[in-house]
Amino acid sequence: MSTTLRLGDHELSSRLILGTGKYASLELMKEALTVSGTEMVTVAVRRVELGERGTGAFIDYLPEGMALLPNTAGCYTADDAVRTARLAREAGYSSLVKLEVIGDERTLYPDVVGLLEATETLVKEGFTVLPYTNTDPVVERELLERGAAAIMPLASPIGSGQGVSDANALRILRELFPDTTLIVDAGVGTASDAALAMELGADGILMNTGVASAADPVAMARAMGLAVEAGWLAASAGRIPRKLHASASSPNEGMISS
Amino acid sequence: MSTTLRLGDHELSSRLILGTGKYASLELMKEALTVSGTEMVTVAVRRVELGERGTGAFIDYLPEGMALLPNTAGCYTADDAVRTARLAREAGYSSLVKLEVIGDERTLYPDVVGLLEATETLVKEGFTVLPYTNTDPVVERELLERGAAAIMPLASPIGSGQGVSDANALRILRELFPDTTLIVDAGVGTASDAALAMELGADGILMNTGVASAADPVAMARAMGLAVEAGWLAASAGRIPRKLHASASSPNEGMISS
Amino acid sequence: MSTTLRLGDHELSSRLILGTGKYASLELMKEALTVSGTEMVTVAVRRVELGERGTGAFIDYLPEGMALLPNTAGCYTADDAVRTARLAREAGYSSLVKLEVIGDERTLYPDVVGLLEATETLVKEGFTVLPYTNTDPVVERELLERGAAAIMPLASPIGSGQGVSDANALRILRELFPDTTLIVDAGVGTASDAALAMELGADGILMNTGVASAADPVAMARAMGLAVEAGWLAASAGRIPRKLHASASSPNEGMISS
Amino acid sequence: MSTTLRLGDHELSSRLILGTGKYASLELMKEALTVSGTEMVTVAVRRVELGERGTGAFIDYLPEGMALLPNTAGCYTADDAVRTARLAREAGYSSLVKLEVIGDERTLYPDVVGLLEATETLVKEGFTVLPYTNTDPVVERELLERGAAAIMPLASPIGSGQGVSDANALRILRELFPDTTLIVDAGVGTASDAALAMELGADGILMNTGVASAADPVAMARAMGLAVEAGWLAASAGRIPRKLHASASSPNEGMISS
Amino acid sequence: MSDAAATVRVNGRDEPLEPGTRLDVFLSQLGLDAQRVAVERNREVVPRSQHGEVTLEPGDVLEIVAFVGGG
Amino acid sequence: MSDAAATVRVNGRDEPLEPGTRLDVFLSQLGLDAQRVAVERNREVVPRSQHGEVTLEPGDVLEIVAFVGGG
Amino acid sequence: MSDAAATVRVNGRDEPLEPGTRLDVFLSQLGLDAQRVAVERNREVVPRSQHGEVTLEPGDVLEIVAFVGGG
Amino acid sequence: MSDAAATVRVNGRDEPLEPGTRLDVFLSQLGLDAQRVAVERNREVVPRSQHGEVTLEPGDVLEIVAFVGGG
Repeated sequence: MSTTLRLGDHELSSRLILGTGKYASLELMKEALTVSGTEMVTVAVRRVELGERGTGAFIDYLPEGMALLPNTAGCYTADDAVRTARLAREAGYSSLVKLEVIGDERTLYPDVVGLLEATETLVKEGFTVLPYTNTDPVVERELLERGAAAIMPLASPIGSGQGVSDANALRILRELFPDTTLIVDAGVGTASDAALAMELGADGILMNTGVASAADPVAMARAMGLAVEAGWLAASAGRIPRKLHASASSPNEGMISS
Repeated sequence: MSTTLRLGDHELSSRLILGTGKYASLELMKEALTVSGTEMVTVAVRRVELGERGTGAFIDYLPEGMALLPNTAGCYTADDAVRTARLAREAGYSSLVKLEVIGDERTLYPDVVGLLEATETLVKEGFTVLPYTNTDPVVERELLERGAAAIMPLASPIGSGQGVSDANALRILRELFPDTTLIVDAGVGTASDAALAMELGADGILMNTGVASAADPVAMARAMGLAVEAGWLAASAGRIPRKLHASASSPNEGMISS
Repeated sequence: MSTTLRLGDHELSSRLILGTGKYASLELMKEALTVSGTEMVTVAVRRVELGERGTGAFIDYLPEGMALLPNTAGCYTADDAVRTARLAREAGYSSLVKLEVIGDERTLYPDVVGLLEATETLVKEGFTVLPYTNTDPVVERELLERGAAAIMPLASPIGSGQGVSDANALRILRELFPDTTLIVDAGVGTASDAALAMELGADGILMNTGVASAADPVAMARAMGLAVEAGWLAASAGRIPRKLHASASSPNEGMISS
Repeated sequence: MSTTLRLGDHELSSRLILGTGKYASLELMKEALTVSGTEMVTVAVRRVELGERGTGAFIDYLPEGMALLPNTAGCYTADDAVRTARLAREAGYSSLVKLEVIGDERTLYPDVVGLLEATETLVKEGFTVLPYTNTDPVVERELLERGAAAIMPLASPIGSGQGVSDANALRILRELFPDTTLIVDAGVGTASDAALAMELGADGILMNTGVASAADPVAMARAMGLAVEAGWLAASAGRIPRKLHASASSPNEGMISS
Repeated sequence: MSDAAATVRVNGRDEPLEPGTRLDVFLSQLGLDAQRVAVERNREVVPRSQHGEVTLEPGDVLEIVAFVGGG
Repeated sequence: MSDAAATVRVNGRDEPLEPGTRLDVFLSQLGLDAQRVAVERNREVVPRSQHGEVTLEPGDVLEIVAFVGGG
Repeated sequence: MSDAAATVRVNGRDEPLEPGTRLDVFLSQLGLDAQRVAVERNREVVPRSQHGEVTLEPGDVLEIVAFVGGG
Repeated sequence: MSDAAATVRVNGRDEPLEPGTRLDVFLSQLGLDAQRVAVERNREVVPRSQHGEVTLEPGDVLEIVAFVGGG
């Protein structure tokens, strides 16, 4: 089992990828990113504000050496997502993209038909496509057939904090695609959610709201970094089987006489 | 919120307490204890084997400076538990004891009547009593009234690996006894179980089988050490509320036009 | 497997026992009891209001032929519970009692020490004792050794609607005490909770708040009656094993050619 | 809230729809269908066996008046599903179809792209299309936009008995599509699963393996019929809220004095 | 001291007691139907069959209860 | 070339075809009850009402199906 | 009609355009650092290396974007 | 009866006892390091500091324990 996570050209020591949205301040973001141990962050692509100086401010607050994973968040059509991805490549000098084609405003579930189309287009253009998707194994297979570099199923809706809503679905994906990079993207609310997702077979976890909107984002960032590593180690360590009854951990022999 | 766990005279940086039973070898035990970061381990009290030299071997494999928490595992009466605790104090130069009075061989559930009696006796003799118990809040209160230094409810039966069987019960205990040291003792099977127990309000976790009987005890020991810290941090960080629907993490404004 | 539930001298066709507290009106209670199909209800013992006529009103609203199961709700000592049980026997011409010795006001968890004492006293006086208790198997055994006619563990705190908080605990009780009458008492909030409790091995369910405080108690009463029967039948029917993957229910052969 | 379930021209008193596959004998099937109370059953379309007389045998074992819901199980392309549906209409004199376009042999998950295409074609041809689908709300919306008469998300993989794998997903579907007929199709293993699915908002449940492959299909059929009704009633009855702590069901006043 | 001062404690309140009142009469005076209540006198249950044989004494402590709705 | 070689493909197998056989007759020869089966000929359903009007041609591909137990 | 009326659409708003303005100059006029933004012109990305070679035309539709915090 | 028959019970087994043996000597004869064990004599713990002051009697019941791995 590899101890690093390879995404595109990046070899990541931490299996936690953090978003950069929703922080109360850029200083807070910087500190949270730093303590989390993450080596890759997602960024959004948005129009610059004309007349405002300092569009670079955000980037300047990213810890040095941080790899960028631009997303196409907010795109509701394959076409918008493709154009946004191209702009992201131009902006960031890298062809890695977290591909989102959203199909519903309230749940932010993907539009899988548009997602498949955009994946196909971008792969042909040389992108390393990491598609945000549902947990449907047939959709995952079609994404992979179109050249997706990983599958990124949601644990639960983006920002919902519901954690792993369907553990069985993640188990199925891991079993059907044993050699595919599987990143759980969205829904993680606390450390145990992150550890559980890793134990179910994820190679990494991408999250934003769970950290950025916690009361103390820095503490939660650290917690998430530890939990992802804990879950990864636990998955590889071969846990004990669950039993209904007990099994003593101290010797049964050698008791003093009553 | 204190960043160390105080038990008796000990100020522990790690909130993980590990058992020392069931390891395939003492070398493996030593390595697992070391990587876990734990600073306190449980030990059992058993008759020495006459005619065998080297009764000290076990102790010699404990990492230097490790605090010892003797248990009364295997005792089925208050009297046996009290005698075992006294011998443990004599053997270990310390009055800390993990008090077990077992009531059932298959589930290893405590005999709470005997437990209350033994707690009362040992507290009067100056012991710092950490009683292994069920999750019943009335029992916990009576233990505390008799001077127990902490409550140590099980997450699920000893060695069962079922994890937190009754999350609600732990939430209730935390709320009823906000200032009491609460150690979850028994049942933890993997890292996410440990993180969850901490998030539910535990001050620490005591486990043995989950680490010692894992396929790779060293990896699991490290995982557990990280998970306990992750869960502790997450509990203090103030997690996001759970919502049914989604909440975008990238800005809704500034999209390119379709 | 018996199709009736025997409690004391009663042979009950319905395995649902309903409480009679908290209804908005006696008419509503009567209708709910009637549609539920229950044949036994719990009643409390309270001081009559002097100066008020018509103390019999409550009883007159019970459907004809309904068996009464007096409780000792509200008693915080073994002595109070014993006295209340004796008064109940005098009032009701029957020696059946749902024995409660409460140990905590917020959780209404039993005081198991007092419960054991009151059980012993009442059994010696010829009562058929049905003790409300926690899910601790050692406590259950001691109750049975003192002559309890059944064990009545809580699913979750009285009136909490949390349903089955600890499914594993109920499985353990069923396995340890295969021939004991096991009534799940307290915590059931909706029909699926009731069905689940029965599937886990309960012989019957006792509930009050889940029905009486539902928005529509009559509909919920009917739902609970059906759910208890459904769960009982399902438990006896031998459910299919859980599998990770799918298994087709239509034939794989005989498809038209593509 | 309607007390019958309308599907096409059928007004069904029972909200349970049963499959007819996998029974050990046709006699057993008939008895199970009868006791379940179901009024609609799914049937598959398969090539007749030439040289064998009595192709009608299966149909003759269906209880009188049973409505038929032909499926396209086993079809892996939209084209096969469309042709199978047309044959089903010809065979059964009815344009109701449970539309399956399968995308994966191990999980039997739908191929949503093919499903959307087949739905569009069949709706234009006048079919009442009930599509078996995943729990993705965007897919459901697109099915409805193409004229599907209901949505039929899986609870978990067909025949897996995992029950409701993702309760949150069903809650979301109910909330997003409050007026759409929602049938939970596949995965139900026992009565409490069925009751839970109804409580989460299903208008009906379609199942096969859970009944046909139970040790006692007749008992399980009865259990499922009751559980579906119980869950439906409970959903309409307005369950009590969940609370952490207890709430007494007997009066707090009027206790005898201690 | 006077007879007028004689009371029994009923359900936590003092009630006047005519000297020599039997329990069945006392219940009747309170408007209670003996078939529907149970009576404890000084911590001992008085069986219904003995209501006519028990004469209340000043200072007796009675608990008179009935069934009410409960769970 | 000879008439004897004429076949139709039925449910994936070749079956001999008498020239000029109508579908209703063909089904009857196969021992099938038309009320209980549905027939597709060359990927088009043949409605039951037209079984008497359709004459099978050599090389026709038929799918003849019925309902069976399924879920 | 006059040159003064010449505009390009930038991020959804009309901006005045000097005739013959090259993209690099235009960005500079807007106070933008070309190293930190990406530009799409009429739905095609203009690589940074070509900013100096592209002359804007009246009516061009530009999207000028940069990275911001997002998840 | 003879001195040779004198024993103490140690951890459930009879061990021969020289008359007048002190506990510290006895432990030493058993090859045990007093720093690593704890001793109970007739259900009372004998503190290590008193090992040299306690003389074993025939029929004494000793429990000699040490720490082992446990959870």
